[in-house]
Amino acid sequence: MLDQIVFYFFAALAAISAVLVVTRRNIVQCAIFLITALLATAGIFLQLHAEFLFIVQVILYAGGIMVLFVFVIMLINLDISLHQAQYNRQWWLGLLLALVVGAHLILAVAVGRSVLPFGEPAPATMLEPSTQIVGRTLFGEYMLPFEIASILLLVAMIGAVVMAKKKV
Amino acid sequence: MIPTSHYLFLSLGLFTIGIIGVVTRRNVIIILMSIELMLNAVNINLVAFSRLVGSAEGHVFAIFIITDAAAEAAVGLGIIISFFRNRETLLSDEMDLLKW
Amino acid sequence: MHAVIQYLISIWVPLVCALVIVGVLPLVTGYIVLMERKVMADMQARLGPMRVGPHGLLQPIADAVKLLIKEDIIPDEADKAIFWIAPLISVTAGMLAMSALAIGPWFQIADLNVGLLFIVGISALGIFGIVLGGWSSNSHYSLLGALRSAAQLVSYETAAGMAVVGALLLAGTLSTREIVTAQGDYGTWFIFAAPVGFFIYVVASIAETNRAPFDLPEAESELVAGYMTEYSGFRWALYFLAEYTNMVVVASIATTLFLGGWLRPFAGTPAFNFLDYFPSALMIFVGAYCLYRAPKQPVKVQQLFMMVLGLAFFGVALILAAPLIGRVNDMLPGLKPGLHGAFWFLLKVGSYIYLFMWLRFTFPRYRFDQLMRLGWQFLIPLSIVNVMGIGLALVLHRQWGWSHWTAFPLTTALTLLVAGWLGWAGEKKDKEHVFVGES
Amino acid sequence: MADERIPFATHAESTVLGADEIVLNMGPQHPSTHGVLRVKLRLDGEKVIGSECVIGYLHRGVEKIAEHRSYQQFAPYVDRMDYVAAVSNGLGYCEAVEKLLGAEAPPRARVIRVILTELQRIASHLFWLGTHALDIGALTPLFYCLREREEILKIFEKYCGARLTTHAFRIGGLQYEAYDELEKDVERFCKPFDKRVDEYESLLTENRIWVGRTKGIGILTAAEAIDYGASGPVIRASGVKWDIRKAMPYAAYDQYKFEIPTGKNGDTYDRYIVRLEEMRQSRLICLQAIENIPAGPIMGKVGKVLKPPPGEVYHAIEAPKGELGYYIVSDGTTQPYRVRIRPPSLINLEAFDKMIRGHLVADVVAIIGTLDIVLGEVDR
Repeated sequence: MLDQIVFYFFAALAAISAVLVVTRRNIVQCAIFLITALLATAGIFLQLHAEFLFIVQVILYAGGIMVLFVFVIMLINLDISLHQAQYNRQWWLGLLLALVVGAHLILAVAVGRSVLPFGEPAPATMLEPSTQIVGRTLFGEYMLPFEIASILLLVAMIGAVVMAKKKV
Repeated sequence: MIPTSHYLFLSLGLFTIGIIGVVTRRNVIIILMSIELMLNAVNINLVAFSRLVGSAEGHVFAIFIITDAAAEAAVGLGIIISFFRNRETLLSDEMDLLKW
Repeated sequence: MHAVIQYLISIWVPLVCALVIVGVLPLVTGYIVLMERKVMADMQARLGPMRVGPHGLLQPIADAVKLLIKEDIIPDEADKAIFWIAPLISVTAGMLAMSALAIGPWFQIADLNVGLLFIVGISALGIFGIVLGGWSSNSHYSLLGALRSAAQLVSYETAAGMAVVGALLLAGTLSTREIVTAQGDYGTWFIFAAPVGFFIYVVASIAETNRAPFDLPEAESELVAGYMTEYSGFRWALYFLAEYTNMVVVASIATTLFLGGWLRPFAGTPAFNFLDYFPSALMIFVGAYCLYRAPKQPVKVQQLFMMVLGLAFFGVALILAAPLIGRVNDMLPGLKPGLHGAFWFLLKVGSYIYLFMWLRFTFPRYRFDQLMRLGWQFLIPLSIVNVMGIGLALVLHRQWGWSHWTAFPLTTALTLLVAGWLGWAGEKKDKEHVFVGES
Repeated sequence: MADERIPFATHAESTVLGADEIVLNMGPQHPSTHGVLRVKLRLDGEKVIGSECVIGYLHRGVEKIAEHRSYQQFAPYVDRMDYVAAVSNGLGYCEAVEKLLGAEAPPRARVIRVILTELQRIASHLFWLGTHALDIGALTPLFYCLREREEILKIFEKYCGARLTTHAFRIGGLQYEAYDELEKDVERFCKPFDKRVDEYESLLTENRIWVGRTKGIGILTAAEAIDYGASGPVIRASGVKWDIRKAMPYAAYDQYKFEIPTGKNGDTYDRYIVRLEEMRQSRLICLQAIENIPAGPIMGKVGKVLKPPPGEVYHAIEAPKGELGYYIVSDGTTQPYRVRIRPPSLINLEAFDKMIRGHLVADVVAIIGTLDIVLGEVDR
């Protein structure tokens, strides 16, 4: 029961915040709602007993990436952008296409639900304690992808520095 | 217990909202944020499946995706900053020149 | 009897702890502020607050009342909703972070298996309160303060995180409770195994909590009051509360990781068992001092207050002494680690905060570029070397069978060597980089 | 690109990154501009590429007031210029008028004048040190400095009843006879004072952060300092051995032995060292002076109504902040025809723009502090 309350609460929070992210006019508010959505997702991770992922989400996503976003927004926040048109001229086409994609996906899940074991409740205690298991998997089986990911981060870091440098 | 399909529906919902944001908004930062939203939706999916199957691989992939999101945000914001410095705008439909 | 206590501990202790944190922490913060003012006064040859209550002991309450009834000014051009909510974010993050702290084996709300990361991560969210508050005030000084704060926090969190990683390597767990237990099993606190890591954490935690000499975001001589410039009344007090809560949080992390948490000094050595009497003795000393000062108070009410205070300390001493009596200890076996653990933990946290204050009143303030250079060119490389050093020591110790006494001093010496080199290189670079004004 | 048409205030955040150059107003109500100085800074990021000091917020027309007061009536007004060093102001004015009158203060008066002005120099430097350290972020030195300054102010209070705007001297001599324990009080203050200076040094001189914040900041070379007409510790820190007490001795300074401390690099750190050393030298002068205070009258031969012969005079003294000069023109009446005051703070402040260029915003407070300006004197 508690589990369900937690899930639906966070799911509703995430969905509402997500809608607000794409509809708010003020970009700072968008960022705040994105943070809310990310934290709600983190709550869902916790409800799924993925503690490590929960904390990674909080530290990296909410605490790291979003700080970067907010930082940049504050550096280049233009009051003018509040008074400009917020949507593309072809927004209706985009919306339509996006909805079609969404409908497709939802259809796929809805159809697949009867075939795949989706509907069954997820087993409760398969992944405990998850931190150790994640660590073993990450540094055992997925060692190479892990290293590649770290190289990706390095490349991104250098790229970002070069991009944002003032005088090249 | 919550059926896995509910996680999937949530994930799909967030993903679709993200797509809507990407294709309809003009402000590049909001577009970037919508992409983050989509990546996030995928993460929910991965973790829910991971729970269903009872393995940690979904978690591992979610971590990779978060890494990716971090890299993407860093480079994306770097581009936005240098773009802004040159053009004083944040609108995607004004980014229509390959060179200036 | 035993089962009842187990039940109480499992359900009610977390709840009570949560209530205590939310309810009492503001008061504790007030008294930390009082302590800061008293310490500052002592270092500056003054008396500090003396008017409200004997020796200014009721000053925090007076301050709180004053702040509560002050007008809450919101600037016209401010983004009202964000301006309103920003201080709450900071305070909430700080208080939430405390939920995973283990103040002694009894007092803990939740023992997460990612406990330490939880504390670090959640307390880092407090930065949003600062950044959004600074932005929404719509003032230059606020915005600059907020940006500085964000940049500073992000920079130093890396170093702090790496220092934490070093200690985590030693502990092999993320749960705050097990980290302390690991130090007990180890026989020594991690500060002795990784002194450089502790040093890095001290510096980085001062910078993270925006305290002098790293208080650039609120440097009053440059940015007036930084992100808090436009705040007043209780909203301003909330920022203050957040700052001091964060201080308590970083002090608790340092205590848990490096100073042995709730463990008594020399916990494993029976020869030092007399230290068990220290808590009671200290309380009796403080109580006796209160009673000694009581007749010297000018007002009757203050005399009475001091008397009551002194007696209260005696009472606390009694409670702390209770588990030392054999029969009581047999009846309630958890009492001694619970109470004494909390005492030692709080004592260590208090000492750490005292260190903060000491540094604040001794040092001038860094300039922003110097601060960044210190963070990126000295602390972060050093923290990485520190992690590698600890890893090396662990390999030497666990795989090659070296003893503690050779492995850890060796790697510490190596790390210090690197630190010296980094410092020397930085100095040299500074000299080449002499600022000359444009002509 | 900063839009010239849009005033700075409405430009808001957009300029933080977008602009090549932004203008930041510091003051007049900024906590560390020492009163009501307003500095307009042109910034490139955090780097200062230009500055303009806007002064006059404390202008009271002191020089104009002088034209409507008799010579003696004007004397208390000069105390209100550099209110941190009122005694020195009074000394300069009194000696200038004495020069105009052709009168001289008796030896006893001169020695007591030296004692009081040197104490005032110490007090002024102490106050400077405390606030300068506070600007750079060190809280504690301020209280130590104020503790010692308090003792000096107590001596002033005992002597003339006032602590800040003392009006201690009178044209032709002293306002009051020295009280009985003056020598003892001065000795009691001076004897342990060098230990106190060591105490401040232990807090700051070798502190890495302090050195990092002050060394190489606001460099003024000797040639530049002379060009700007800088004086006092500012020029001495640049390596120029210029002290009016030695160059053109007044009062009784020719009787005492003391050194002129000088710096090498002319940066903020050197000015700090020079001022600390000056405090020590002042202490030595005081100690020498109290050893032998000649007996005799405290007032020279000047009439009740001062009517200097027509003519003009310039007299400068070494005030704590630099050369404090009075140029007085008399037309033979009881009121000066014109008084022009050369305030050291104002002239030193002119070097500010030179010193700040290329430094960061945070250095602005350090440089304003190191110039040791008092706005009462700058604006007059």
